[in-house]
Amino acid sequence: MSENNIHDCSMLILLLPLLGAVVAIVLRQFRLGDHSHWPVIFGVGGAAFFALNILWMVLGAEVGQRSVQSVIYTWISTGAASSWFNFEFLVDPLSAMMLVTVTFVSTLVVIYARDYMRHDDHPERGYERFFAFLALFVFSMCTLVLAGNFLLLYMGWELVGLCSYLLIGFYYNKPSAAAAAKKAFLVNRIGDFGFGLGILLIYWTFGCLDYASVFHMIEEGVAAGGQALPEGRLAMIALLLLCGAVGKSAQLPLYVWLPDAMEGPTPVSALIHAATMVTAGVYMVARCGAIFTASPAVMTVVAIIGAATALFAATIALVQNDMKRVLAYSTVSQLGYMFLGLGVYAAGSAVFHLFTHAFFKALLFLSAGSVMHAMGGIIDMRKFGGLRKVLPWTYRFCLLGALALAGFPFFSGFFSKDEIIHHAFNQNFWLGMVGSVTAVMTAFYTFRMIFMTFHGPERIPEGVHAHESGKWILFPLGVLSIGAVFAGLVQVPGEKVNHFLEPAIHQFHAAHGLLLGAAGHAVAHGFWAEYGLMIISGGLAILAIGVAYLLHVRWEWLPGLLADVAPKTHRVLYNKYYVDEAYDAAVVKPLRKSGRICFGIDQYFVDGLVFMVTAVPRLLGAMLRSLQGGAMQSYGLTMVTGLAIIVLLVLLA
Amino acid sequence: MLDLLKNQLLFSGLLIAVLMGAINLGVAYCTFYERKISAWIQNREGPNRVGFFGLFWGFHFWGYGQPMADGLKFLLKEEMIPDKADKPLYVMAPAISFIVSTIGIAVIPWGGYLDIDADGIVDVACQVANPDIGLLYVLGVGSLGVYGVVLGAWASNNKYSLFGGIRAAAQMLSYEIPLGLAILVVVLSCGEVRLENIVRAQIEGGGTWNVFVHPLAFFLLFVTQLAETNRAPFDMAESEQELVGGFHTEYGALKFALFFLSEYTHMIINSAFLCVLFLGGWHFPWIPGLGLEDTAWWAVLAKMAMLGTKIAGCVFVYMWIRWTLPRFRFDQLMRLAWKGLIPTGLGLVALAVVMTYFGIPGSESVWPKLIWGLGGNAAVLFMVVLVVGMSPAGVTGRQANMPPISLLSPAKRVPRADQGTAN
Amino acid sequence: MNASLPYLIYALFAVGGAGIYLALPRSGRSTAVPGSILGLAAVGMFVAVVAKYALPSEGAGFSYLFSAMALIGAGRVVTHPKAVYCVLYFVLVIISVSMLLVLQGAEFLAIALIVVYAGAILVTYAFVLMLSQQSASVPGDVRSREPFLAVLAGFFTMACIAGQVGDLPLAAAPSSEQVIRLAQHGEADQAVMPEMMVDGNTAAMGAALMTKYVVTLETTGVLLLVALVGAMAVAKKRVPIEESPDPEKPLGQVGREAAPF
Amino acid sequence: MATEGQLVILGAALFAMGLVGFLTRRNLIIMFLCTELMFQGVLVNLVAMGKIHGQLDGQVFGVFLLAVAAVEAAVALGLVVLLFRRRGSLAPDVWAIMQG
Repeated sequence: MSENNIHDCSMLILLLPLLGAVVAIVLRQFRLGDHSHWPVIFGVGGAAFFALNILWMVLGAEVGQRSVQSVIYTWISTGAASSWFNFEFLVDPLSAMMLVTVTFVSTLVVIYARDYMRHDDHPERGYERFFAFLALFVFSMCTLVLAGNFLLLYMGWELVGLCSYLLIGFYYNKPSAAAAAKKAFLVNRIGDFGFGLGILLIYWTFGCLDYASVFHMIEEGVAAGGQALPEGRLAMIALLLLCGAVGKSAQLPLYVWLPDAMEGPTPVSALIHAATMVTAGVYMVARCGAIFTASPAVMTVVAIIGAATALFAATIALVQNDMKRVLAYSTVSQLGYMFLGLGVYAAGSAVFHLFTHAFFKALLFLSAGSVMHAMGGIIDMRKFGGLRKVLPWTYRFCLLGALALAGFPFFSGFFSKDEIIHHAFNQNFWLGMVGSVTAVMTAFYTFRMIFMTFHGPERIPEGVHAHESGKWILFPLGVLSIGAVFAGLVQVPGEKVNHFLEPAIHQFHAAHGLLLGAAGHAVAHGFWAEYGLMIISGGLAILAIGVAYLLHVRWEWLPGLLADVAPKTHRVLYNKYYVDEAYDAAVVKPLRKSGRICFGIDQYFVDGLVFMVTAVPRLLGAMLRSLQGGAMQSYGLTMVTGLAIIVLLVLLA
Repeated sequence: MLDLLKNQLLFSGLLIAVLMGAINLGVAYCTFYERKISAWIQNREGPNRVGFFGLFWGFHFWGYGQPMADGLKFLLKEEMIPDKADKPLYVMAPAISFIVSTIGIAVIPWGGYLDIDADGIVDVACQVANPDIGLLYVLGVGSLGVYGVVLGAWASNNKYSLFGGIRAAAQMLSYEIPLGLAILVVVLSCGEVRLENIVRAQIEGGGTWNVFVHPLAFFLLFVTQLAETNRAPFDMAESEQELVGGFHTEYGALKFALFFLSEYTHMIINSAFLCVLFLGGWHFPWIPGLGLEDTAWWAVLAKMAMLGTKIAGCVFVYMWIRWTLPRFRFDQLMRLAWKGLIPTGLGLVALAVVMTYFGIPGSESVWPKLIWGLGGNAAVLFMVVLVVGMSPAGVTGRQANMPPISLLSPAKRVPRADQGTAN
Repeated sequence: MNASLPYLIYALFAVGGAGIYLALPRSGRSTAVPGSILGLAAVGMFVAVVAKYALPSEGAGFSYLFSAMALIGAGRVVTHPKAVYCVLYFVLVIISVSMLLVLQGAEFLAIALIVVYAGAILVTYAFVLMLSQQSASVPGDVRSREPFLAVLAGFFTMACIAGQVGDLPLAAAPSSEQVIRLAQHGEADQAVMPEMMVDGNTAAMGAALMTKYVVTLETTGVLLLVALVGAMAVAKKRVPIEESPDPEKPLGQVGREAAPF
Repeated sequence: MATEGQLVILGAALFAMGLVGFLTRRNLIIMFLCTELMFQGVLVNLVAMGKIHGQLDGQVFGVFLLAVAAVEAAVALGLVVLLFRRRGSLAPDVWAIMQG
């Protein structure tokens, strides 16, 4: 594997989308207008091509040679050579796989957006702005993934946050979108604050920020200057980093921004909040496995947060009526799975789930967008139904995505999710149980959505000309559905993905001797041990789909009855456990009140003091004002009078 | 009697008297010839009726009595001052105009030095005054010429007069610059500001008439003098088609006559300067008796006649141009001055400086001067034409609102409608 | 040198100042006649004082004449209510000063003064005046601002300075012929361009400008160029004509709104 | 007292009158004329002083003074025209307001 090639490809992956963004914006002056998707498609598509190229090269390299660190230039120099911060890239199996996922899905989303945004009849379309933001987002995400040290990682991290802010608030004159953007940004700030502190603590502890040195020192168990690591320092760092991951990946305390972020255009939802941005946290935890695995307590926290999030979000998704909102909570829930996977030392499985999830969730979001497109912007599932005749292709693609999400046997989601549950059971029975229950729920709410939307009697909102979307929209759906169906198969004969990722996340194994493969093999010998869980969870998924069919197609009266039977439960779930209200009461309102108090102090006490100070020049000014009437001849007269006095003094002296 | 004349002061006084009479007479007949020449150019007779006091019945002297009759008419008409006019200035303006245009004769060398009693000793200069700033005096007096026009225009309290006055002021200020540049070329090539010496430099040694060395400067000076005298094609100040009568709309009788006189006086004096600066003054080669050393009274008279002939020729060209060329539009006139004449003048000054640096004006032979001068002039002309040809012609006034005339003329650029930020 | 000379000069300025003060345009009853009489008296005093204390010299009569013309012209510039007449009287001042300069042997400067001032600057003033102000005088012109204080301050200062004229090294001042002669013999240590002085003032000025002051000359040329560009930039600017905020009360005498061509 | 002294007094008088005119007249153009009058006073003084010291420097400075006067007139008159177009008046008082 040639370093130069890797280096060049990395640069191109970064620069092509950036160039696309710049061209789209700059050429706006030259009336590029309705064609501004082309530079971005080429930019992001080129990035995808080179990402595949990198993956190819990484696959072709020797197992021990698969990690390449290349320095572009020295970014910040703090004097000592050891503490230079380089602009450096780290290409290894993990980042190669992430890159492919990100750029591939992004390319499809950009292609999809070409038609979707064109028919967007919003008053301020900002066509080229949208594509420029998309390209900028891909650039940011690639920076994050390729980063070879924590500082660059942090830069990508923040850039991603910024882009998500811009894209969620794309319809900036829509108040709810502006509020959602603000919310996303602020909630992310909370996480990023912890993340930033974590990075500072890393630097304080180890005196350097690049992955290789830091992980090496952790393996050696030493801090900067060869001293012993302070007690609990690694746990502290891990917790702080986790804080950032929780914010970015929408885990339990800080997940609230993600469902609201559906205010952005649907391609944005698909791109940022399903496939790529929210996976940054998962990626980061996987990348920093050495730090996390060094403190088992934190790993437990990760697992518990993941499991709780998965269950919690799934329950909310059960009763939501907004198609995109169901998908949003499902995303939160699936991210919870990934964290669960990370927490049970199955980082490979987590990343694999990330990989498959990117395909089917993007597919689902885009299908939802297609439905929304056809329904003239209406997304409430109660308002339409039986659309499978009207939108035949969208229905087919969406069904494939739903099957993958529900974990239907031999679809991609089935393999990856099952692996995580498998590892969870290995770690702790209750974690496994939560995973299984959530899987059932997932299958249920997914098909609830499908049945409500596409089955039953045909209902179309008034005044909407429902029609199947064009080929620009259907093509990405088709490609993604292929991924959603078959992406899981790369793992099947002998956990290839896990082995591929091993060198990158070897810290998980190295720290504990818990070699992933060994752990799997330790309990997985024998047919039932190996496949029993698969069969059971596959069966459960089919069962849940059947229940959803019964409830929402056969006995349509039953869901309402259920809601009536347990009104409180339904209301709590429907209102998302009142989390937003709780935050409002616990955080926002007190803050606002204290702000008002501070404002009062500032206005009456501080300003009063300042005013007393200003009163003196005011008085002086009132006295001297007559000297400055603005009439130049008065000035002249004053000047000449002064001259006369001076002349007189000189002559008399 | 002759001894008395040997005093330069008294001789100058005599000269003033003679010249004033001669120039006034000349002016009178200039107006006559103006009409004759215009008639000739327009293929008709012109004034041919008025004789002298009815002498010689039936014989009209080809109309030569006409100027006398005109003068008499001006004298006898009623003097009228408009009610709202600013009276002192209204009266003063024609006087200023006439005085300023007349006093220029003071420094013109009419005929070199005069040896009255033929004793071989030069007695007096045939020149009213010979200050060592002669040329600057010309410039100074010329620059005052605008006052008569401007004040008359303003004092008339008439809109058309004011337009004429403002045009005249702008025009005269603008054309004074190329005028000064053209004169500067002469100063540099002769190394003198004394008019007498400038004539001498064109005769003595390897000297030749400046017009042969600096033909472009001659042309420049001639054009600017046309403009300074407000003669066609530069008579914007009194363009009667637009402004009734320009700055003298409100004037009549003798005051108008003064403006009229001053215009023709200006013409004659300007021609005299043109001859002195470029055409060798009173000198003409190959004619005996017109040299520097000829100071006898008859030689001086011949020299004065020579200069008079040259002046008459120049005045004829003035009139010829007036009845041949159409008038400029005002913006064209300004553009000609600022974009055509001033750059040319600067180029010529640079040429003269270079020539001075290489010592060309002081050479004993004529040929280096001619070669350098003509070659340099050709180069300057070439460059000016090149630059002027490259600069796009400004489209002003009505032209801007007219549709393109043909496919060959550049189409007007259609302003792009603001398409907003729809895309 | 007479000790009473400074006091005579002070008196001269006092009388002149009083004359100017009275002659300045003012609302109410005009005091122009006593003002003019006082001013003329001051001019007469000036001539008398100069004649009494001056060394006899050639052309003194012309010198007095042109000085008086300059003073009267300047007085009228300051006091005349009509701006166009101010310009014309200023031309009179220019011509008088120029003649005085000729009498001093500064011919080049004299002609330059006429060409630049009378020929260019004042024509421009007249031009602008015509463009902006059609009527002979505007209300503001016939009422002066703070005349007493201004006259007091201005004339007091200048009287104090002019009173020092007796301290000038007048006795040592050579005539221009003396300067030339001294220069020819190399005895005038401060005479500039001595050999050039012989050829006349214009040549000497040319030599001085082109050798000792060549940098200053070039700088002045640059200054003129900058002013040319600046004037163009200022003049080309199209400004909207501000409406008077209160239509009842115009901002001032409104003349023509645009150039006539 | 020679004629140089006369010129010095004359210059002072011209300067004083220009100063008074500048301070008292209510017309921008006349005010500028009065500054030119002050220039004249200075010019006369320069020549006189140069003469007293037997130098040409005074006259040379007079030439530069002329150039400066021309510059001042060009720019100042341009500004006056601009101001006049804005307010339709030549009075300096309409510009006494501090803003705009």
